[in-house]
Amino acid sequence: MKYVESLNQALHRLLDKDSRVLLLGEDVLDPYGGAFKVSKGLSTAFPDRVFTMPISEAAIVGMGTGLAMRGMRPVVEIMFGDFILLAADQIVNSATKFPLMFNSKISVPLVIRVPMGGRRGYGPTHSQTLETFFMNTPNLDIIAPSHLHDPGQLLENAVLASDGVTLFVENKSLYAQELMDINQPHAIFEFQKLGGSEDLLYPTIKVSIRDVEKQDIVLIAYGGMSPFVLQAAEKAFFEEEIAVTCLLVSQVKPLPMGTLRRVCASVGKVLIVEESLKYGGWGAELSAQLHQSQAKNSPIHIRRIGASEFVIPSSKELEEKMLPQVQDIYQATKDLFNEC
Amino acid sequence: MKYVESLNQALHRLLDKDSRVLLLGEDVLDPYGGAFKVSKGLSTAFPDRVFTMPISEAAIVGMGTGLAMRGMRPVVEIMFGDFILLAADQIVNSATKFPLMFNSKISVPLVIRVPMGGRRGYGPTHSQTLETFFMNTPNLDIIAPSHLHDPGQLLENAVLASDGVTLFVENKSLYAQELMDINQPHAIFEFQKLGGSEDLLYPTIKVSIRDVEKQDIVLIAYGGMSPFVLQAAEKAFFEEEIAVTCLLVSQVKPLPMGTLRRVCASVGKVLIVEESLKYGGWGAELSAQLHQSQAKNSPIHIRRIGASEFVIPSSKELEEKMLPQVQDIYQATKDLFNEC
Amino acid sequence: MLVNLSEELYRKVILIRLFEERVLTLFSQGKLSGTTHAYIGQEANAVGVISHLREEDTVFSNHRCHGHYLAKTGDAVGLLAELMGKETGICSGLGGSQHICNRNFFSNGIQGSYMPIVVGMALTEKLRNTSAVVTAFIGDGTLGQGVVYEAFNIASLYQVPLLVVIENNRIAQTTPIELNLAGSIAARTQAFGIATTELDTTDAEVIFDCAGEIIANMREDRRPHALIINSQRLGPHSKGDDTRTEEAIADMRRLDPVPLLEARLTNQAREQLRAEANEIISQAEFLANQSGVRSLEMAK
Amino acid sequence: MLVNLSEELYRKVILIRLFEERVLTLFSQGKLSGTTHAYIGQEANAVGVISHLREEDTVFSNHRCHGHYLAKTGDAVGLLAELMGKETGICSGLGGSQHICNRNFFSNGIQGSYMPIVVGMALTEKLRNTSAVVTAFIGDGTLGQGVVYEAFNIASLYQVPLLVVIENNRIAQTTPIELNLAGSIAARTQAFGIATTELDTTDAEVIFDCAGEIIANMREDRRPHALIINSQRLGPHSKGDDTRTEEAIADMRRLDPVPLLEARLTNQAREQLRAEANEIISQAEFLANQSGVRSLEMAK
Ligand SMILES: Cc1ncc(C[n+]2csc(CCOP(=O)(O)OP(=O)(O)O)c2C)c(N)n1
Ligand SMILES: Cc1ncc(C[n+]2csc(CCOP(=O)(O)OP(=O)(O)O)c2C)c(N)n1
Ligand SMILES: [Mg+2]
Ligand SMILES: [Mg+2]
Repeated sequence: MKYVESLNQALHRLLDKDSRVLLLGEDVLDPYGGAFKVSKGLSTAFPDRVFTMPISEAAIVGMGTGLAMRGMRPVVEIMFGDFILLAADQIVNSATKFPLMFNSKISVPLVIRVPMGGRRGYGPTHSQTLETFFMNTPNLDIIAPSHLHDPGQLLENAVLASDGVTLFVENKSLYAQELMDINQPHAIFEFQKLGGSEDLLYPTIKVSIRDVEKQDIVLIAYGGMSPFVLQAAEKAFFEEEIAVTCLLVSQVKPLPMGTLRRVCASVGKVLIVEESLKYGGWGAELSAQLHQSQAKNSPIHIRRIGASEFVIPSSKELEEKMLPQVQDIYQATKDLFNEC
Repeated sequence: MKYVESLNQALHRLLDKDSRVLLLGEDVLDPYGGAFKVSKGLSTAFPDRVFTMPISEAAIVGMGTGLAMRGMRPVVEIMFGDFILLAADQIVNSATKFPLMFNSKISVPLVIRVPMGGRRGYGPTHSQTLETFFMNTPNLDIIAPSHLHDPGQLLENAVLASDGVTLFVENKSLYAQELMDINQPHAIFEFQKLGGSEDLLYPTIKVSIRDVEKQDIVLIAYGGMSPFVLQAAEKAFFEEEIAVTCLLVSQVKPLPMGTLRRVCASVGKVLIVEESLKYGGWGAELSAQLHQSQAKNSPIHIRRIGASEFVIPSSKELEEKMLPQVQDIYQATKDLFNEC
Repeated sequence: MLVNLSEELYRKVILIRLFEERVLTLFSQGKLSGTTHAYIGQEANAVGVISHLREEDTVFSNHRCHGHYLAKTGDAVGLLAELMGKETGICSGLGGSQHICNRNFFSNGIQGSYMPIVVGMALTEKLRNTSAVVTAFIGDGTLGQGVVYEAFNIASLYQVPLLVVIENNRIAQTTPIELNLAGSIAARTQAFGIATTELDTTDAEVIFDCAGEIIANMREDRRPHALIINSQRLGPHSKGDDTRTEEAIADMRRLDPVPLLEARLTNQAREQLRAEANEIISQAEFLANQSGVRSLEMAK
Repeated sequence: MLVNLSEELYRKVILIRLFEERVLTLFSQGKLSGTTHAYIGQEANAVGVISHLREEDTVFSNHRCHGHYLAKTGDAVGLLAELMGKETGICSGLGGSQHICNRNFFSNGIQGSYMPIVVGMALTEKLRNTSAVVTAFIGDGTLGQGVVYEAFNIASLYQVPLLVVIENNRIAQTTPIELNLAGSIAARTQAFGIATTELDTTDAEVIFDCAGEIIANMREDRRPHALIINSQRLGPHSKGDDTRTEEAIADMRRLDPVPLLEARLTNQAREQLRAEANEIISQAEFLANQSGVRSLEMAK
């Protein structure tokens, strides 16, 4: 099953099983079914519960907030995640703030779906990874399934099992990707689903080189970077015999630090990989927390890779130079292995 | 001279000496002169170049962008920094992006003044420190003078010496504060202005305990936290004989890493203090970079203090529990001193 | 429905007026801190409209929300305690003057930001086939905010039972409407296909009658409506920040809704209702002073 | 001014039409990647309006900007190279189809976001006492964005020489105007006090005449103006994403601005101008293919 199908089916299930679930977004009606087809078929099956919206991103999020405050379970689709900044005030100063400032008198169970990421040649305003903008928003969950997760299940969790605001990040480059079944044996990797009380709904997938005991380096990544880190891990192992363990996080915020710390502490070398800007990005907080968690005599060496401080060029060739590639991750892995 | 006077006089000078300088903002006209009086007197002295604006924060920033693209040097005032998120799209997807995506064919010399910070009992939507939201915006400078800086001079630099977009952060709690003249001898501290090529316009002030050679801990802070860290440093020295060096940064982004690294590397213990949310805040990137800069056998131990993950309560007593206080900094300094 | 309409409206109007005056006094005595935005002069709007609302009808208000809140709930105790930052406050001191929430009443301090939120709330009422209406209060200055028009458009497209009360006091903080607003307010709401009524009065009874008809219709036809009330802010924007001339304000005072209603009451009724209101407020102050501050422990 | 108006307008219209068709072909052949938004069917708008603009007049456009750009600059070479991501592209491949900048021409891909920016630009012209006008093109769907109204309001308050051309093709991506827009477009701009002209035509000459008068006036009176042009998008929104029926589109084709102009030309003029346009485009394609990709080295 493809990533996009998993999400689409989950929305069908959600609308089917819970009458509080509603869908709002631009161009979501059939036959179009949304710019990336995640909403395909929904308006046909549930004509009264799928609402096409004008080009009004702030109002789309605001409407979702109002519906949620009155007991609905709205899922709003932002056509391109780049447009989420139009709703930044709505997210920070209303949706997430109301439950806190109103002393928990109300809840806002709202899911905001944001297709993020580049690699499609859409250029500077249609390719960004902007969820990191919201890293210091209290009371906001940021969730981003990889192709090793069950994206549909995670979406269901966000819609029904969470009572708060969720920014649900779908990397555009994953939509057409076949999901990887981590319960099937794999030629190179072995998989383990990690999670405790802090990340129950949104597990982290641990990927290690099959039948290899040693672990030299931990790569931490999420969402659209997942296929890249797996390839880099494979390459590092076969070309350099570096044993890389990948942690594919789905709970981008709050960081599942318990889970991550346990793995990182024992390995001691960590490379954080993200598609968003490295500067002030996701890895910054993660690095700061990992640093602070170092035990007295076992230091952790942390490095980060992310997009460069620039716009995302339209030209495919130039875009590649901006965003982290397999080769970059592989190189940084080697460097870290040799450096510390 | 008070912080607010320094800014106000700088605006007078700017309008006086450069006809490209314009001022836009809500309620900036005399006799009111802006909510915090930074714009006082300007509309009287320069009636044709001070523009009162409707309650349209996105458009205020957008207008500034358009004026700047046509060769003006606009300074726009956002009444409360909390409203800057209404202009997030304007800042990220237009003002800062144009010079990059248009291949440097144009420049956008725009200064956006944002009064940030709490401690006035204004509550959840009028007390925040939101500049950290923009930490991962390429091509944006974030500047925040402390009361040891010359705020007016820094504002002049941002308006005339920079050709890019500057988010100029004024902590509301500093407005009424008397500026400290670092060239005057001080009973307890000695001062040094640091800066190299990367932070020429916006220096860092180094504050050490007078006549004390040893340095136990470096406190790094900016803007509104500056009076607090100085008090904590004083307390730590007199009560615990911990010699604290404070680095008061004014160039919040890009971080003046050369300057900071030099001081931190030699001391080895760093406490980063910020008024914005610790989680995903300014200190996250700073910590990540300091960590990565550690030399082989001289580790740096980094700790962070910031606002809690919550809203800023209206009640003064509750607000105090949310925001970092002298006691918190003092305690964290002691802990770090004893811990590592 | 009401025994004596003038008396019933006055009961609420005078409670709001005296409450706001007490709040300003407490501020000037240093017994309150933070901020407040007095509703003085506009009481007739809140009372005239909200008197028609039921428990299940939602009201969303702005920075100048005390009047709306008192008209909807009568809860002076919770409001004053909230202003004082006390545990017994409506939001236990977290929200303060402009961020309150009690049952179906809400307010927020970001101008205009809740307009799409009320559209979502009104859509819920429509989907659930209730007869409830959602009412939002905004000021003339807030018509500068773009999201307001996004909300107008969607409210009209989906025909939701949203009443937008635009309190046009011809000023925003210190800026007169001429410098803030081009064109006309009524033309703006109408341009989005929203039925619009404009009132030029500070008479609570006139507002009451007009709002009654609008709201009764909305319970049937489930459509949005805009009610523009041209009125006067008689006090400062917040506290002590009035840049208008004494004369200008004196002029407005001739339309003060309080004496306007009082002229229709017996001396006895007036005195009694004033006394009752004062008693409620004093009691609220007493209770708020009794209350402590809630505990809050958070990592920094 | 022009020897033969029909010919001069057709020269530009046909360049845009053939350029856009070539772009779609290149996409279908896999020779272009990323995205594009064909201006096919709306060429008369760009040509009719922009033919009156001078070098110093600024144009700000949106995702569907190729036609506006070609009408303003005639620069097919730079545009095609930009679409191909080449170094010789207008922005050396950084911007691509919807983010271009050349002298006083700009476009951006966030709908509506540049409306306050053009107000700032137009204010600059006013302050500098030039006679330049600033023109912004937006679509009907973009009237959903709140910031557009913030800009209308300020443009009107400060009376800046901003011409807002609203190209109403009655569709936004796949959504018909009835589902996106309540009330009326002209009522909206007028509600903000902006003089408004509405045209129901795809005839470049009619648009030319009307725009000429508006722009000439604006050079004198320095006031904002809205020009609504009801027109037709004959191609897909982007490429191959048209959800409308064949019949609906065939119906619209009767108003195709190209044959409308061609009917006024001699066969010879028509063929010659077509040939010239094709030549320009082929030359542009040739040059773009010659160009390399710029270097870019950045830390990750
Ligand atoms: C988004 C935003 N911008 C600015 C402010 C600051 N502010 C608070 S009230 C006010 C004036 C509001 O005017 P109006 O809407 O007419 O309401 P009134 O105060 O007259 O009741 C302003 C500018 C704010 N709270 N929110
Ligand atoms: C803020 C924003 N929201 C959504 C989009 C995606 N989008 C691009 S074009 C378009 C439709 C625009 O419709 P209209 O303004 O009528 O212009 P047209 O395409 O008809 O020329 C949409 C929704 C966008 N680019 N920007
Ligand atoms: Mg007002
Ligand atoms: Mg359209």
